[in-house]
Amino acid sequence: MGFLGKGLFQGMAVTARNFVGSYFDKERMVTVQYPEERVQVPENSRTFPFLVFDNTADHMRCVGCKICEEECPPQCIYIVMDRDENGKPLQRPKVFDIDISVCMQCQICVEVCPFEAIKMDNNYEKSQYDRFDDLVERLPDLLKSNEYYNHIKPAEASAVDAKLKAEADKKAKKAAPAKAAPKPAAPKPAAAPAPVAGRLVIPEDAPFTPEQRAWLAGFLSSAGAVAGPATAPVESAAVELPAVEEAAPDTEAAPAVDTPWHDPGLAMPQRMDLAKERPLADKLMAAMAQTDCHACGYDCRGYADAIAGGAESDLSLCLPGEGETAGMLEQLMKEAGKV
Amino acid sequence: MTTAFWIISAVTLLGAVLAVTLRNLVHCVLALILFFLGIAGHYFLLRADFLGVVQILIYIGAVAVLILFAIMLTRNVTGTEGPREVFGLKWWSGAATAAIIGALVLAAIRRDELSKLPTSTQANSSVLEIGKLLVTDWVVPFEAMAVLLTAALIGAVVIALEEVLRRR
Amino acid sequence: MIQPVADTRPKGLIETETLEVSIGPQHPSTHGVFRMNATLDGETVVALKPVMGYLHRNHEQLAERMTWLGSMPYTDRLDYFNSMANNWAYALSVEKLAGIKVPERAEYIRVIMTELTRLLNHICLVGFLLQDLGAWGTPLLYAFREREKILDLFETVSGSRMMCNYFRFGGVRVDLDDKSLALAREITSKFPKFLDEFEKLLSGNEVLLARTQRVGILPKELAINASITGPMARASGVEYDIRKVDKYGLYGTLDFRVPLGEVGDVYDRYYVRVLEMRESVKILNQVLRDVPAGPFVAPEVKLRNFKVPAGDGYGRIETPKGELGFYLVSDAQGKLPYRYHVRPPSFINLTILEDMCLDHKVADVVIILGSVDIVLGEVDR
Amino acid sequence: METIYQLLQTWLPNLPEPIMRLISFAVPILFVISVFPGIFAYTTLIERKALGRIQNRLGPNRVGRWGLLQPIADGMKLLTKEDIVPRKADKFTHFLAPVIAVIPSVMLFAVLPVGSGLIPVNLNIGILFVFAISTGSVLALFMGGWASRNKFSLLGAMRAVAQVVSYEVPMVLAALVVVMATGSLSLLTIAQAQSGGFLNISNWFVFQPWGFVGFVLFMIGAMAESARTPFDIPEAESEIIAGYHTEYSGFKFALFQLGEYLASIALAGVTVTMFLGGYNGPGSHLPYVGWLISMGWFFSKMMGVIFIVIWIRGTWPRVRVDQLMSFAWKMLLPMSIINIFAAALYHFMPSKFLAWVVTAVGLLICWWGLAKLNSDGEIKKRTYRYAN
Repeated sequence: MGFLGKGLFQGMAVTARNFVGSYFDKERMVTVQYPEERVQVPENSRTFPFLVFDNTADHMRCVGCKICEEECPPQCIYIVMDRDENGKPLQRPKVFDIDISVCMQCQICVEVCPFEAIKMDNNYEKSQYDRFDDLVERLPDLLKSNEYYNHIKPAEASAVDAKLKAEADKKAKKAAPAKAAPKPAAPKPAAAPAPVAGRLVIPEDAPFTPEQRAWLAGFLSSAGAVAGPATAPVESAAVELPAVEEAAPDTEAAPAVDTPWHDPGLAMPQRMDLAKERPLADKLMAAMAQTDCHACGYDCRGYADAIAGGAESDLSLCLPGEGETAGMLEQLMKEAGKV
Repeated sequence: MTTAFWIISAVTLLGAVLAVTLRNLVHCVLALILFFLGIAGHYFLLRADFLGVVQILIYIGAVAVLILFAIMLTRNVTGTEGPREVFGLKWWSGAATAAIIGALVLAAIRRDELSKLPTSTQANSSVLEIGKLLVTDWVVPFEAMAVLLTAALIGAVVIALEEVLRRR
Repeated sequence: MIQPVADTRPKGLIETETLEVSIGPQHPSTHGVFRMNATLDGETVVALKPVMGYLHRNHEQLAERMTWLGSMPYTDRLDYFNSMANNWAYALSVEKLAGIKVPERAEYIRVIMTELTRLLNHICLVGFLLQDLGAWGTPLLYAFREREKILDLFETVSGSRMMCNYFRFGGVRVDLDDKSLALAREITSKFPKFLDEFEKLLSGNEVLLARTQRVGILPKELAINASITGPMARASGVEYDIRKVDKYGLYGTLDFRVPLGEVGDVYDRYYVRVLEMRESVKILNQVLRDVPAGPFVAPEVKLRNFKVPAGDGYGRIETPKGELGFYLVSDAQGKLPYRYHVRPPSFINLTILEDMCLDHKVADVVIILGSVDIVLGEVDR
Repeated sequence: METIYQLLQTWLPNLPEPIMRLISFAVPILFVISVFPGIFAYTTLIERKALGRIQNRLGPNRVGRWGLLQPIADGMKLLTKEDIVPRKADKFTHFLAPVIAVIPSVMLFAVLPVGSGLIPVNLNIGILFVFAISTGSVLALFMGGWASRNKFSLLGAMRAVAQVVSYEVPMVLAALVVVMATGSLSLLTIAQAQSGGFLNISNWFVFQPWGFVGFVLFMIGAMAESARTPFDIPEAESEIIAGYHTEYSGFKFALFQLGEYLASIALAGVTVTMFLGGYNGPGSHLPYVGWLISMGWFFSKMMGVIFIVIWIRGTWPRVRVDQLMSFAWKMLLPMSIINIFAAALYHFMPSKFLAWVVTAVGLLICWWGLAKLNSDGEIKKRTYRYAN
């Protein structure tokens, strides 16, 4: 073995080099003095989810479709859809809780969200004094602005913004020809009392044509940017506006004129009423929650067609529609004699 | 000096008494160590520094520690099992032995030869003198002791070796 | 309840009593909540029973209540040092079952990530082993310093340092951009230098040699019979590396060797891992040289409502700890796994702990356990 | 002590005799109990800082500038912690053990010559005193381990006793060469014997072959005696948690640490005195300022030895208990006996240069031979084969 102790002294030489090196070599001395200095976290870094809103907290992107609740592996998300006093869904969550003591930061909720509404934060300082309540993040804690999102994850957020803008432009293009067709139920779109409804954030002096203005109002409302105290009369007034109907996202499959019920703002009886004389697939579609959230794996049209065509036998897939939709679907299928 | 003598004597006696009366074996050994310390103190008082230090080194550092080591590995250290009476037959036989030895020592002291020995007031010379005596006048007993201890060492190795071989 | 083991050995001149010591579940070197009920004769171990299950989290049953994708982040938490490798094993099993073809770029990214994982696992294992040997954390902290660089890369790419959740069926979740590729190249090029220094600190150290050689020998036959896999089996001389056997992913086309030990003691297990790191660097150099462009995930795979045709399948890969396999059964519904079973290398490698520990000292038990390389998340699941 | 007494007699002859005695007792005692615990406190800081730097960390740096107040914070923390005594423990012994751990360690400093002519008590059997007292610490380890009624503590105590008793032997034999060379057991005489020569350096015993071997053996013995890595098996945390002080908390734990550190500081001081020239160094013989310079030399050498011990702690793994024993009995003991013969040979050879060369070569051959004898041929670096 050679000289006894050679390896020991070699080791001591290594530690001596590290001892001296720790004073001069940045590679060796990697300590960061935490509260004073902080490491710049990478953009991809993720901790806990938050909900994105545009402009003001009223305009959250989340529509309360419950996909994330369903997909969350540790089941740490709890959502209750907001409804007005008539039981009509308002396309936004009333309760959105994330128990961050259960959340395992897996990012699956972000991946499955079709509305780019939930994103991962990178704030890692979440220490609390209470083990229970303080570790449950409620809706107001979760809501963060798009600016914040852009700030923490510039590249990712700008890609998302671009994507949303492209979608919006596509909508606008589609909406424009629809607008051109004379609509009896649209006497004066620009004069629609949108600001009264508290949904519009488009300033009066913004350079929009009346058509664009109307479309934007509709888009914002249907994309979940619904204000708090929207009253029933205003809602029903808005129903009269075809602009709103056309503005629902992802309606390539079915032109707006064919599916007047395709408005998540409508209550179930109204929707069923609109689809009364239609074939089964349309009736089934009217029973859906009309969010096109893809929770079932299809959009609303697709799911209805699949059920009607027999490709899909599970009637409980519509998450935003909750029991109401499932019950109605079952009833319709029974009526059609297909169950 | 006499005050120191009385204090040290008291401590020594206390250690001795405790060593035979306590129930817990480990406490007994600790009391024994106190006794050894007292003896060492007496040596220091008599200006026999070397003997005092050797008393600590050998008796406390080695003997007492070995006793402790042996006791630690036995059962019933706390003395809660077994006969409880202190003044039993064993005690009396022990007391008789102690009395005989004590009488012998007393007789030796009474023969009055110890007081005739020259008293050393020079502490610094004790090591040198002891060393010289050990390799001149007392060389035969010294070597005999060495042989005895070596034999004991070899015996211990043999016993331990048997254990090692058995394990293989 | 663990029953005390009767001492049946022949009595010698010195009769000794045995001492039962429960090493763990709270103990500095049980690598988590693991317990060993050891019967000691002096310092020598005469019987030892591993007790596990303190970290049982019902992983398999949970997975059977969850979508196929939902289990992916849970596999991160099996062996929390190698989330990338666990991801791959699970993704591979599902891909096998669903017949998904993985794009070439994704295969490259997978190899890069898994070999980096192997580096960080082995380097930490050596660090922990030395910690168990009592080296006061110095090698461990050097190891952690290097591991940090790899973890930083993982965070840049996947968003998380340890719970990567990076693989998807048919590819990976996000692409590896050029910056990250450059970082990976830098790590790979600097690693051998660090390894040399590390070896200089350790491999010649007489104390380490004396402590680890001829300690905890696992004979080749026993290793095969107990279905030991990974570096542990290879340290005992078993030629078994799934990268060579199955040639999954790109491994059929890559040039690398599999180091084999002769004795099967702790030192061999240590050194085989060091050599494996060098081979991993070799693999990384080849892979990083020619990463092709292309899609990083198979486009036909849906994220939601992913369905797997009925049937069963077993996918396995060579994780740093050994063969990690997932046995999956899909029923007609296809939405959830009907049966989900993990073959965890740590657990199976741990089964022969007693055979290796008998007649060794307590101090050896600790390093033998350290050389098995267990992660309790994977043992208990 | 005597020096101060004489100084008082010359400077303040009017002082009453008892007061003079009292002062001459009190000054060294105060010196020992104030300076060395301070050194202990800052040794812990230096150790943590140095280990940190060896491991590429910063070490404590939060309490005060460069963490200078860290020892005080540590002490306060330990003082305010709950004192836990296991229910089944032997309460009295459990309480006594940490106290006994400190006393011998403090007593060791009584015979250390910290400067030219500066020694608290010039005991003529200094070295023997050191060995006698340092065995006392093993009692504390034993009592602590046994009284805790914890199996890990008991294992730790067993290891501690076996280790300290074993390493005492080679350590004493290693110190014997110095005694042979100086003909005295007094540490002051030994230190004086190493003065003179080139810059007060060339006469240090460590520059003789036997002195160097003795130094190495004594260092190893001292490290084992004070349970420092790689011989820290009585408290090997990866094996038996914390050994004999597993069940100690709060200030009792601090006392154990204090005793252990003081012992290793004192043994470093003894090592310096015996082999590294003690307080001798350039300038230590100068009049008027010599005592100060010599004190500086002593303490800096002592800290140097302590630093080497820390450095070793940061580098080497721990040995196993049986290897520890066989190392003591099969390597150190024969080597120390051979070293005694080497020292005798050196003493009786006519030419000092020839003696130096002959003993150096002889000792090297013996070391190599012993290493060969003791290695069972199985421990070596290996070569590995690859499957394709």
